[in-house]
Amino acid sequence: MIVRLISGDTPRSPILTALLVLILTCLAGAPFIFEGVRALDTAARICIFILLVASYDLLLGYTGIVSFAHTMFFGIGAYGVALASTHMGRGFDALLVGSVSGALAAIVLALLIGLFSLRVRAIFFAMITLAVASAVAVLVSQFSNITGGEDGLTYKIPRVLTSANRMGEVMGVKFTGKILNYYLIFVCSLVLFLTLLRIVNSPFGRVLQAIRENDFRAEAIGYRVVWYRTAATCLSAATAALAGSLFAIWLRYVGPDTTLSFEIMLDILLMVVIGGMGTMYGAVLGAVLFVLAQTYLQNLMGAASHATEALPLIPELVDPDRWLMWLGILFVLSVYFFPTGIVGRLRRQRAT
Amino acid sequence: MTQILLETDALTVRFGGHVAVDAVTCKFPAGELTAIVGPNGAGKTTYFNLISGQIAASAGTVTLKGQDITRLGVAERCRRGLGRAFQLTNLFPNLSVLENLRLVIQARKHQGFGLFTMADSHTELTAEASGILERVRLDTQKDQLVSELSHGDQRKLEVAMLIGLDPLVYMFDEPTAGMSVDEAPVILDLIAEIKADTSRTVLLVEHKLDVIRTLADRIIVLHNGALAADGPPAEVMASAVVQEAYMGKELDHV
Amino acid sequence: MSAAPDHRPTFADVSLAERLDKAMPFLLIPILVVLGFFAIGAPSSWLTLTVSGLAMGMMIFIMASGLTLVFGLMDVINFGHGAFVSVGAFVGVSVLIAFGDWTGATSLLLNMSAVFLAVVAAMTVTGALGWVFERVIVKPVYGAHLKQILVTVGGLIVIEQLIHVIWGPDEIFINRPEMLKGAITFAGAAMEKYRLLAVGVGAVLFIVMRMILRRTKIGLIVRAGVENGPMVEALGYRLRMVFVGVFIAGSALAGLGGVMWGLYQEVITAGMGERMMVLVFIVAIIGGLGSVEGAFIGALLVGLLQNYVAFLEPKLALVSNIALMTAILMWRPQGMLPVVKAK
Amino acid sequence: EIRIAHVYGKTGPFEAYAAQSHNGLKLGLEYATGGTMEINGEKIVIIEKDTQLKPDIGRAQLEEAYGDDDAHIAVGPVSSGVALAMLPVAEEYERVLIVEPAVADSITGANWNPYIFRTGRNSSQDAIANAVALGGENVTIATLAQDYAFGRDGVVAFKEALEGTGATLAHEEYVPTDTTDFTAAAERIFNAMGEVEGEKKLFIIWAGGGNPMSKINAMEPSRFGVEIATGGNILAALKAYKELPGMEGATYYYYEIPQNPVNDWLVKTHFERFDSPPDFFTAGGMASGIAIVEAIKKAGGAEDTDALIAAMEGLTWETPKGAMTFRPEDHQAMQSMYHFRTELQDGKDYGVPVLVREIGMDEMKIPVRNQ
Amino acid sequence: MSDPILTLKNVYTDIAQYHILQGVDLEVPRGEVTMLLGRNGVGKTTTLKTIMGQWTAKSGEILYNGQEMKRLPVSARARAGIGFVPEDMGIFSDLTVEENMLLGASSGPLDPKRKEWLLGAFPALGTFWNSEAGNLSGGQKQMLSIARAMAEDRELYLIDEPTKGLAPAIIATMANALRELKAQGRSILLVEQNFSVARALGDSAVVMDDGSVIWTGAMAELAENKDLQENLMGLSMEAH
Ligand SMILES: Nc1ncnc2c1ncn2[C@@H]1O[C@H](COP(=O)(O)OP(=O)(O)OP(=O)(O)O)[C@@H](O)[C@H]1O
Ligand SMILES: Nc1ncnc2c1ncn2[C@@H]1O[C@H](COP(=O)(O)OP(=O)(O)OP(=O)(O)O)[C@@H](O)[C@H]1O
Ligand SMILES: [Mg+2]
Ligand SMILES: [Mg+2]
Repeated sequence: MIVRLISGDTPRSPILTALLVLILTCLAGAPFIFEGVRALDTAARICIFILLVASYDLLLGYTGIVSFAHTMFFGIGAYGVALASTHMGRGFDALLVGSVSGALAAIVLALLIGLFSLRVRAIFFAMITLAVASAVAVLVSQFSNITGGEDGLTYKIPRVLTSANRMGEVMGVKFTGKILNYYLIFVCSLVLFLTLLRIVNSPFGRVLQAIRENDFRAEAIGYRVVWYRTAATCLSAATAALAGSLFAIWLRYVGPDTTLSFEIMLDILLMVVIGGMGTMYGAVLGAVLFVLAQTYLQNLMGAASHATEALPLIPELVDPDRWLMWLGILFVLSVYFFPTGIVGRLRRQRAT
Repeated sequence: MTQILLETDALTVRFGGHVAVDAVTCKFPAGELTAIVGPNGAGKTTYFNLISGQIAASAGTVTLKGQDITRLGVAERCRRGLGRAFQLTNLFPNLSVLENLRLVIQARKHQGFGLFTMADSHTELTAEASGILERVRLDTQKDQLVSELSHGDQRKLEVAMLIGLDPLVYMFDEPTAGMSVDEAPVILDLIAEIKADTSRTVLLVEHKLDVIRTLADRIIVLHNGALAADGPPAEVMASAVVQEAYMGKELDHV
Repeated sequence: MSAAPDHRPTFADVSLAERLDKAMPFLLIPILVVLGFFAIGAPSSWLTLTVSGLAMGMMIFIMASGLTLVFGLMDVINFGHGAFVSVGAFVGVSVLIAFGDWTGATSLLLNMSAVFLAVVAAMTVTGALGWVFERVIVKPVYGAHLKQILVTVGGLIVIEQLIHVIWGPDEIFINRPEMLKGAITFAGAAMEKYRLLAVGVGAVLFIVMRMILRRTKIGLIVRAGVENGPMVEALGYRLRMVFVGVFIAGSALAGLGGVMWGLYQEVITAGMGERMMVLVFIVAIIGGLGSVEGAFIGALLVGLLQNYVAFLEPKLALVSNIALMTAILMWRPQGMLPVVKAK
Repeated sequence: EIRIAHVYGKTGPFEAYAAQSHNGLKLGLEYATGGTMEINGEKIVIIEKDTQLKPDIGRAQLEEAYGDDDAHIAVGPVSSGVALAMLPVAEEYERVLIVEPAVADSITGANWNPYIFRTGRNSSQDAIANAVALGGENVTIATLAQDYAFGRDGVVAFKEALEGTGATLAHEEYVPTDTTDFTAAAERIFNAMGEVEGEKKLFIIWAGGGNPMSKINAMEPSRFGVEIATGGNILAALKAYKELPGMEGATYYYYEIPQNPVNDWLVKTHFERFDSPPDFFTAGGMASGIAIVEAIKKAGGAEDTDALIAAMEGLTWETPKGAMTFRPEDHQAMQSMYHFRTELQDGKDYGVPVLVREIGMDEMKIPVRNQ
Repeated sequence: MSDPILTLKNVYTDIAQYHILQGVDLEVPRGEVTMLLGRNGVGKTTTLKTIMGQWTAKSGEILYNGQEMKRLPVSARARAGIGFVPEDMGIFSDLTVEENMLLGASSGPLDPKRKEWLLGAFPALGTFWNSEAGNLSGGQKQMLSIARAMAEDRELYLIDEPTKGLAPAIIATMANALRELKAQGRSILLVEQNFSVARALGDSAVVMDDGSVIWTGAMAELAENKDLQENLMGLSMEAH
């Protein structure tokens, strides 16, 4: 049963299995296991990023397409919900309409971009998506009467999903709409993640892998590579858009910086690479690690700089204000230490 | 008269000014093995590329079973029955041997767009793939990654994939190149077996004359892109053009 | 010795259209300038826009030249290039501030000496930084684009943060040397003096780079080394040294670009180089990887087009670069004058 | 104890502004409590939160400040985008958020809620002050602004305010935010202004990087009789004003302009502590610090948010910029602005803004837009 | 004859965790063609790569002109006068034929006389002098690889299966070119599957099996003796 649920794609490493179970448990019980708004926010963010990174892995790890436009699709989903909620008023219908139309818009755009990949080389395609994504970000800030420009959009979601909705106590924790909202996100992410897992283990997924390995030969044995690439791009875009919708529901705010920026694109890239490309489970580990680091690194550094106060130079380097520098170092080191990602490393360990 | 499976009519390609294949007109009937010989750079591989669609023709047509396929893409031609093995091995290196072959059979059965079934639940593909691997004696290595295979085994897989595709037209480009004396016979036997099927046709590019002598029903000679000779092996091998342009003087007499 | 039997392949004539197609990239700029003239109408505006567009193109070229070596030839996607531009600007500006007397004097000689010193200092520092960068960050990831992106972005962040540590978080304003302020007016058109300097520097750089790459085997060694490093070594070349050298040269050129750009902007921030990266990549791509001529033409096209479009329809200025890149890649998928084929 | 959370972009592109704002806040609290850092015997605790200049993080940090750290009042942030994302959190947690120094009109406009106060100036105040400073009979003005909400709103407010002054607006030019070459924009402006008679001014509204002023100046607008004008800025940016002696405009703060005891203390203390004059955002930070202390004193404690709001509405308090008042309708602090002219002074490597005239808060009709 | 130009003594080479060469001993006499023979996968290519330095010898001695080379980097060995034609040809496919040849002459410009000589042997290269090497036919690439190694005068040439993919006529001219090199006093270590080429060119022969040398002697002796061939290489080479 469980094996069918994960489409026969077992983790193939005891440590990895343990980690995944741990993560799943923590996320499933987050409101009850951890205290405070920060923790819940982090858990929600992790769920959403797992989904987002997994959808990118479908593109990068399985199909071998390097695209920098992934945040664009994420943003489209987020703006879909935001715009629907602004214009239709708060309500579940707005969330639904927003998510669906966001996903559809993402598919249409992905189709256009996918067709573009017909003509240009992989690395140029990457650069084109980079340029397109930055152009979209600029356009969003330009059409400020629709999108709220740089300032973004703030809107309301159904009251049932906000902390104003108090539903009594469960296991000593005040069960509010916010927790309900969290579970909405958790369940949606889980279902979509399992769907992605099924897709990469389907006959279609195998063709994608073949294309990644050798697109020339894939074409020569009768697969129309462009169609598959386009289909993968569309699927991945639609999933990213849905992740964006969830993010919008959680945050109740969208803006170019939170959904469209190149920085997020790089974060996604890093999560895929740290986790392990082409493994799906890598997305889980990468997202968990990175979001945790992003959230708590600064606090950690604060503590470290406090502890090293007496020493020369060191407190300055671990000053919380320099956390970006350590993030940069993290970028470099993670590529060194996990050339095949954490999942690759764990699986190899078992093999030898 | 047997059916003409493949036909090229005045097939030409130019690279800049260089005419690499020059108006080659040729018919390939079913049940025959045609060897294509010619000096280096004569256009043999390019001729294959034109037939299988890897490069676009500047002029002329390719006809498969009476249908003009000149404007079709590589994948489409393959789906209609043109199968090709490559001069340099050209596989999916980080997938297993079995998976390589399953992909081929899956392609033939048009199952690539199955999104929500599990690939491993398609046992009929696995069964057929295993059968073919046994025929080329690769069944013991079927779970190994292709990149871990030895050169000779990769060549065998190359042939196995063409068999899995089960095309109407088989095209081999120097299948035994770099293969040692004890490995080559396995491949040659397989080719002979395919040739025995009268609904198929085989095209073979080779430089080794003894291979050609044993297998070919007919030889065509390409020279500077053009068709220089076409006929039964003995006749073609004896012709002055082939002697002079292709074989040169026998090594031992230099 | 006995010659092999000679096979003369058949050669047909190359048509005029094909020959014209080859020369086309070089004709684009004159064509654009003429089109601009008719679209703009007012000759003085057209002259101003054309000269300043060309000058802007030159400055972009200076920044892109290093990338043409590192990205185009060596096939390394180096986002750190942006950080080198910034470092170059900060070092150069620090020198200029230190030589405030020289830059403040109304003597062209003193002014230019100060600028020259700033350029030398900036190129030395960024070159050295490039050396460290290559050894520590880039060396393990040759040939792996994705990892290059990640590690060089990591490097970019670290260098930008170090700029904050060393020079503080404030943006630094700098005034140009006295003699480079203001403009020369000619036929109703104003041409900034500084831009004329940029034209000179860009042109000299272009010629020198072209000569070095034409006359020496360095370009060949790098291109061959990217494709098959062990073979290049087996032919007797010390590939590592060549790679390191080229990387240092590319970084030093980024430093030069930084000084030029900083003096143009008259305000420098740690993120200034990063912001130019997309544009610089666009130039390297539309020019064709590894091609100095291509990058040169590409940069001038970008500069001119930006100015013309911004004058005619400011709203479109935003997308003019991307439209240009898309159009050129549709026309020539490998860029205008590719020396290296994109993978 | 009284917990005050400063939620601001400590790291990221506006690091410099953030530091100023934070120093200002601390100095303000110190000044208003007479150095004790206690109000009615309760200790003030400052909690710092870094938004990293990202709206989603800002929002999470504010939630954490209110929810986990139980802060009574929050102050910040630098960026308008981040501020807008934070506004609903204040409403949800029913705690006061003092916005400083983000400027977007909509913070105290369309997106306002009763828990929001702003000590910083808003875009309208800037625009209107500049209109008052620049406008006059027989004056023709062209504007150059960034093509996004901040720029366009600024021009709209400026245009409205200009109507009363007798000046005419001849041309509006918008360029993309990341523009580095202003030749085309300048040519368009010169073409539009060339024929016009009388006094001609080009008003530049620009935020963040890029430096259109000196670039356009290098194209010698004087050929067409056009003078450049712009608002005030941080000290570092005033270097660019050196090229433009005599230029006029309106500014929010320059440390030598306001003459009052609070500013005297600020300048003196700042020189002592940091060996530099207080800057643009230091003054604002200090104003918010003093406002907090005054409000808590008036409300008799920080626990009861409703009381705090009631105390703050209409509150008038002393700041480095003189008296400010939170107007009850939208909680925007009304304050003076300064009409300046740049001068070159010995020993200063920047164009010094010298006071021409203080524009009092009554002189500027700042629209209320939160209905 | 003087001392051998190249001597391998008890060389061991590992690739990853596999032990490939297990004590190779061989000598290349100065001014002679030495054939390196053996079935597929016995380690011939690995031996050449170990000499060139592309694989590192774990132990043993590699003496070139009497000097130990084991510690030298690849490029230094090449500069010491070793030319190399690898099994996979190592063509720089993005470069033109001309540029490939220029790189072949690593210590200076391409000598016009030498160029003429090589184009005489391989006229196809002259025809496609300015074309991209990647577009050449399989056999033409092989010719380029050989010509590139000879673009400059080297003392010792290591050549790995140069005849694969070549048409018979070209094989003959290539053999001639190698003979001319030998006549100029150059030494050659040649790996070859085509026995008639081996017989026509070889002075001495070294036969490998399973990572070590199992027979060394005169080529003529091996060519005469069919039983010996069958013993050493599994099959009589004449048969194929
Ligand atoms: N893409 C291409 N661009 C330019 N020229 C090409 C291209 N492909 C092939 N050629 C040229 O066409 C000619 C024929 O090449 P082809 O590979 O067909 O030869 P071949 O007969 O297979 O030779 P070989 O026996 O050496 O493999 C060669 O001269 C080659 O240089
Ligand atoms: N990169 C590698 N990794 C692992 N094993 C290798 C590698 N390269 C070669 N081998 C193994 O080393 C052994 C010797 O290979 P080598 O290429 O030297 O043989 P060879 O004698 O040149 O054969 P051939 O005649 O086929 O060229 C083979 O068994 C091969 O499988
Ligand atoms: Mg061929
Ligand atoms: Mg070998």
